[in-house]
Amino acid sequence: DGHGGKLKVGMITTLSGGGAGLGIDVRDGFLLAAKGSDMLDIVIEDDQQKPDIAVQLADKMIQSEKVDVLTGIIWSNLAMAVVPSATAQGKFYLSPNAGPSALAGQGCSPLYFNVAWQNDAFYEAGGLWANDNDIEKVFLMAPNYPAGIDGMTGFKRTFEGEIVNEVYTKLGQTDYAAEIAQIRASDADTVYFFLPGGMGISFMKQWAGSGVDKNVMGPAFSFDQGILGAIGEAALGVKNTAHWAKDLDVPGNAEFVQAFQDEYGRLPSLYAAQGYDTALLLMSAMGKADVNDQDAFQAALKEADFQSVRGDFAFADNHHPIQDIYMREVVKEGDVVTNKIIGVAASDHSDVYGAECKM
Amino acid sequence: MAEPMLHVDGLQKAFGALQATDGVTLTLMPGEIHALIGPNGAGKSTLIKQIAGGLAPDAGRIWFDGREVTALGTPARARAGLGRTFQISSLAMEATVLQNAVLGAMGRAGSAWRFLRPVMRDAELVEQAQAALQRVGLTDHAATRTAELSHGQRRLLEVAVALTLQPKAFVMDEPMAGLGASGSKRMTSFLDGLRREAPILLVEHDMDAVFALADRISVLVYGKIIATGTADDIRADPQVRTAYLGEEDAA
Amino acid sequence: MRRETILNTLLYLAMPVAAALALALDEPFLITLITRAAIFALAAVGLNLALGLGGLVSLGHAAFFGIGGYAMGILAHHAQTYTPVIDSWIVLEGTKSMPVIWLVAIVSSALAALAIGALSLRTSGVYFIMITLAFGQMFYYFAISWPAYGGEDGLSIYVRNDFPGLNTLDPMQFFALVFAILSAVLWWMGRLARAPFGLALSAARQNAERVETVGLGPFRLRLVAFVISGAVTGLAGALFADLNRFVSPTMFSWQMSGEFIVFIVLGGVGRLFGPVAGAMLFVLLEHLLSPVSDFWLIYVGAILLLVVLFARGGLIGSLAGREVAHG
Amino acid sequence: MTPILLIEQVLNGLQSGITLFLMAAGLTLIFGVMGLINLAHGSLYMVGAFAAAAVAGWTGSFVLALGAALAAAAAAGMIIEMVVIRRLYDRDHLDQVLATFALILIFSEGTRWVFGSFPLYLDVPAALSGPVTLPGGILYPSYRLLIIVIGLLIALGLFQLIARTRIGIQIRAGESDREMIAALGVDISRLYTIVFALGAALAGLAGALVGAIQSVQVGMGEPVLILAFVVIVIGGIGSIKGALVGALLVGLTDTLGGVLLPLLFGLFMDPSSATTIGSALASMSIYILMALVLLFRPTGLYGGA
Amino acid sequence: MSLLELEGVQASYGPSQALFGVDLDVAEGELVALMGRNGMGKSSTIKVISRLLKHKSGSVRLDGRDIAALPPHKAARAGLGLVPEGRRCFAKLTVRENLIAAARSGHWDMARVCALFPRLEERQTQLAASLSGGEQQMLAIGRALMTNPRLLMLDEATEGLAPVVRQEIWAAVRTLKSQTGLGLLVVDKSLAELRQIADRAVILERGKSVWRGDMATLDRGIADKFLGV
Ligand SMILES: Nc1ncnc2c1ncn2[C@@H]1O[C@H](COP(=O)(O)OP(=O)(O)OP(=O)(O)O)[C@@H](O)[C@H]1O
Ligand SMILES: Nc1ncnc2c1ncn2[C@@H]1O[C@H](COP(=O)(O)OP(=O)(O)OP(=O)(O)O)[C@@H](O)[C@H]1O
Ligand SMILES: [Mg+2]
Ligand SMILES: [Mg+2]
Repeated sequence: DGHGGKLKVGMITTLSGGGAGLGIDVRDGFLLAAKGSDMLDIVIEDDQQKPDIAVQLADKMIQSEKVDVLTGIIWSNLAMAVVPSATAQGKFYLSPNAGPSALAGQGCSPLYFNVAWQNDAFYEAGGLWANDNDIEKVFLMAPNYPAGIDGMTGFKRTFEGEIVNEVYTKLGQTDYAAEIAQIRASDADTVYFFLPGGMGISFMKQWAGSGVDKNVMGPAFSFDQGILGAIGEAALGVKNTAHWAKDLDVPGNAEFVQAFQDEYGRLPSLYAAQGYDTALLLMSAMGKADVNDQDAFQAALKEADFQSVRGDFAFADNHHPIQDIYMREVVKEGDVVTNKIIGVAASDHSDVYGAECKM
Repeated sequence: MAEPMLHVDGLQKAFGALQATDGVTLTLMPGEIHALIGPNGAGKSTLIKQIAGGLAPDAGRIWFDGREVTALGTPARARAGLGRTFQISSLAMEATVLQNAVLGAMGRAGSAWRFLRPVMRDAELVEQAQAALQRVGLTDHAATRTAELSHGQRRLLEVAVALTLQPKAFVMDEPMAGLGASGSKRMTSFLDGLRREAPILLVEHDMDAVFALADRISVLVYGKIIATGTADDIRADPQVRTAYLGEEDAA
Repeated sequence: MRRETILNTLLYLAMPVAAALALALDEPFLITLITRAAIFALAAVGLNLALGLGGLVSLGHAAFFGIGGYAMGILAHHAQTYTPVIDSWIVLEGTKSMPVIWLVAIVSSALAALAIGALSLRTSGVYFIMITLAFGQMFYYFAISWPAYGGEDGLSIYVRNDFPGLNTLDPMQFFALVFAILSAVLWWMGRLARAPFGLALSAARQNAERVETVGLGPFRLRLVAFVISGAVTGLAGALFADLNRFVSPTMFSWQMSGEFIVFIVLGGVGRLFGPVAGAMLFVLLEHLLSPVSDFWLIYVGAILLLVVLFARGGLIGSLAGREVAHG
Repeated sequence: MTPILLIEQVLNGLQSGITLFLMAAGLTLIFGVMGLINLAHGSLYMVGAFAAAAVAGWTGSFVLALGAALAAAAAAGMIIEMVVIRRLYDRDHLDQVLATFALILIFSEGTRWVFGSFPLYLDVPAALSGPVTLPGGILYPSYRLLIIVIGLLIALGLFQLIARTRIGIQIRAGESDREMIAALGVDISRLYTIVFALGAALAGLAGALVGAIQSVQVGMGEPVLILAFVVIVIGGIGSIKGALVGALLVGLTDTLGGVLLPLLFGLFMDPSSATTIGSALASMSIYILMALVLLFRPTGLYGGA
Repeated sequence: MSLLELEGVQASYGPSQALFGVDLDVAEGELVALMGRNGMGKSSTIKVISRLLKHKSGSVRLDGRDIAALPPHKAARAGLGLVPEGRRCFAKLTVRENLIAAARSGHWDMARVCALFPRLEERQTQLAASLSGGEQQMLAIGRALMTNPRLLMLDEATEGLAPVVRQEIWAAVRTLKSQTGLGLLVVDKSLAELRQIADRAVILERGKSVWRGDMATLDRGIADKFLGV
């Protein structure tokens, strides 16, 4: 190829503004995996969490940098803006985060690989786990936007008990007194919520101060390492679903956690793990095929012949993961509030949209 | 007798407890200068505002040029031919002197809804504006930014803009204020000639000018007209002397 | 020739020259970047009519930008999925024809501007800033939570729309199209500022009472200005959506409105080419600084600050002298 | 919905209003009194929260943290007033918008540079962490009660300061005509520096108080800034009383809108679309409120002409 | 020594020069009239003294001290009281607040000012914006007096006042002059009044002081030439 035997990767991710933490983790995880290898030539740009900037950067990567593979996007709405046109222009895209349903179903593409999860995965696993663990009445809460509504739909898809109430809050809401009062007044035994970033932090702190005593569950996004540091002990005991945890006992994971800490001086998050896996996947395919031979490279990616820090990892026909999803609980280890795996919520989980994918 | 150009009937306006206009009835006949005098805070400017349309009266009616205008807004009254100057200069300060005058001419032409041709190349408008500036003696300053005019010069521009409208009647709120002695004298003789074009309702504290110009004088005190008459009648009125003139005009 | 005229000419020529250079160097992305600047410039030129000439500081122009964008998004989405836009007693098909989309974008954003303007213009000053912001936010939240057209995820249009005789996917041809529109609008705005309407509008900004007493209604002047302004920004929105082949609620966000204002102030308020200069500078800064460091926005902030504090009259004002602001 | 729950929600609305007032008070002071649009007010709120989080992390004391928030925000306010804001008083609103927009960028990214990209930890002190029982059996977080009290005290103090004291009069005079008040012998620049620092300190305090029950992160100031603008515009710019009333109105509308609108739509719609549409409308509700207020009172509830 | 002394003062508004050499002095207890046609630089001179306009050459001394470097508020505290052209009352403040905003203690206080202008007493709680023109003028004078200045500058202070009130103000000025040793610099268009009350006069023409002298020596010819009376 035109890059002197190297593969040129364009990483578009969020590096500035309030959402920068996720992008930085993905980037750092990716770079950690690529470190010491001279196979990858990586260009990184900041999308500022704005779709139009992401589109512009994708154009730049494709037209000016002439990258072979794109990756890095954190947010579904940015992915929706970039991925269809990037794959239409014949570029591979590996998603290290975000898996909107449109790209798993009708909008799937041979060149698009999701190395993280389809958006619904953690929620569906949450519903399954609730079925097996005597949870009967659930109060659902999420922000009123597609990711929130999709998430709750995912939970309802697998959960067999009763949904007592569903509340959709404003995106970016910071005060949850009203919702907490509603939860208190309801006869639910469990709150299941998805509130990304600062929203989740605010909710958990206020929840702790309210004295309401119910189970709390959610997807890992609200209880990731970066967020737990800000919530502190208020999060103890919360159950959350994820495909990875730092104590997951699979080959390579402990090394990854250690290496990440050595390199960056902080605990890795699941975003870092996803970034790490994305780079591993890419490098595994490089050993097998030339990126310019699209069909061969695609087949090599599809094999997923790498040691994921999540353990077993395979791609379904729609190029979305088949993987185990675990239930984690927030615990305190020494001074650090962190997650600990308490069981498997769904094994070999894959998404429901694959059937609509024709490629 | 001719129809009055402007007829105000039983006008009332209160600000809270203060009755600023209290049953004012007055007329402005073609060809006359009708001066309105009265102590500070008597309600002269308030009356002018109601006549010009900037303030809605509580009660009473206003006719202009044979038509009732009580319900019309300021722009409509201006289009009907009512030219006004303000007590405190009210001009487009960033625009040039000439542009201010052209704006007046545009108002007269009745339309701002033209979106292409540069207005300053409209020979007719510019000519009207220049003529008005010449009459008040601001021709030299035509290209000056209005903000750079001195206080007195702004007063003159006020009058010039009113002129460009070629109105059927003027209401002027203290046009002499801020003009020096020479300026006042010039303005006095200018207004003297202007009454032949259109009658003037003139609010003024400059008694030299008022006595020199006014065909009729009305005296407003606490929102009420307490006397109307010729200069001599008013000068002689003891009530007016105590309420307003003081011993000044004895001189 | 006045310095500002020379400067404007240079600025104007800079875009096609840079685009041609990019073409010669085979850097199509730079053409896209210039196109982006040109579209932002167009949006801000629209706003500048209300803001610079009319003194109506609208912090809600993203509403029109977004409406233009969604006009494109919705029509093209229905065209690519072969479903009608409206399917009841009247059937309306989607379309991929740019001229039709532009017309719809202009008309719908003008109507929105008419409604928003008629309500907002009752207020003035800071209240006006805030009420326009409020209307913008209403559109934003509506777009985020309305599921029919993708909500926050937005709408992807896979192929750029068509313009008779052009290959719009070719960056240079699309740029030419945008540049032609920008040129036409600039020409018109230049005339407009000096036309009777422009004089009256700018006088209404300086002194509404004065305008009333010469028989013109400031409210109507402002409303018409606001509608024209909204329509131009709406057109820019449709082009922006086509540039990205994507629309999303971020087009409605208040930061977007804020950026338009930034372009104008950066370039020079009330100057014909102010928004053009501002948009070009901003896009350039974004492009050059973002690779510098993770904290590159600090530099953007510092540069903006220096411009406001020390380059009064914006870029053009400080380069061309202060002779004539406000047309 | 039970009456008790409704009462509780009204209380929540009032409390969220008071929280907003803490922010709006400083803003209205600067905005109304000095005629300055300060978009960077949200940044001062953020500075307060970060200072509090940092100091609480080092010392473990919440009181020290609040003190640090006040001090840091006041100092930041004083510095930006003297370096930047001072040059903007006699500029038009546009220049102010742009300059303070630039300040937001500098503050946000600067904070991220110093503190990293992840949210910080700040919690309510243990003594205030639980709920108290109010008459009627309502459980209410005691920390929120504290916020209500502080908010009301600040409202009272500010009202006195602006309406009654000579400094307040001079400040307002300066807003009408800076040059004239200077020509009468008042050092308005110094006065403005003090006022700006005071406004900043209030924002910082709000940031610290609110940060303890919300998320301390970069960009936290922006949403609350917009809400605070909505509040003071509804109340009438420059009016402390207006800011208080506006804040309560916004708090109530926001809280009750989110709760009641979905119920309302549920009366004649299927539950899931009722939730979606109800919540969509609820997120627009305060903007609708603001538009309505301004349509009937173009200068806000307590704004002068 | 003169209270106030200007020598060869030149000043500009941006590129356009307004003052081309103004000489002027006012002694304690003295009333000096500053005269000239419209646009000749009277107000600009007053602004230079109040430091609202910076001069670019010449000198401005108060009590022999050069005040060129002082900011306006310091100059005011040194004893300058200004009644500006166009009144410039604080529109959103009440009458009372206008008066006390910049008050400094001394001879003049609320009671004395209200005694001078009873109208202000009646309207204490009304907003300045809603006052009549004349009432605003009274307020502006009262406001300046409340700062208890040593030199009071009146720029067109009787403009727009009813004759009775004007007489009152002239009477008040006369009182000020005789009783308090206040220096007064008065710009006014009424030559008749100034003749009776001013000690000396300075006439400006195109930004230059073209005539200085005792009021008594200002004869018809001079008035005609420079003031167009
Ligand atoms: N908007 C208002 N609200 C309250 N009072 C007002 C308002 N406008 C005017 N006034 C009061 O009404 C009275 C009449 O005011 P107006 O300005 O008409 O007086 P005027 O006769 O023009 O006096 P001058 O000769 O001093 O200009 C004054 O006492 C003034 O204080
Ligand atoms: N703000 C300004 N900017 C530019 N030029 C100005 C400004 N103010 C006044 N001038 C110019 O300075 C000159 C002197 O003006 P000034 O106001 O001192 O005159 P004046 O003697 O007070 O006149 P008047 O009797 O009309 O008040 C005038 O030619 C005027 O055009
Ligand atoms: Mg009056
Ligand atoms: Mg003057």
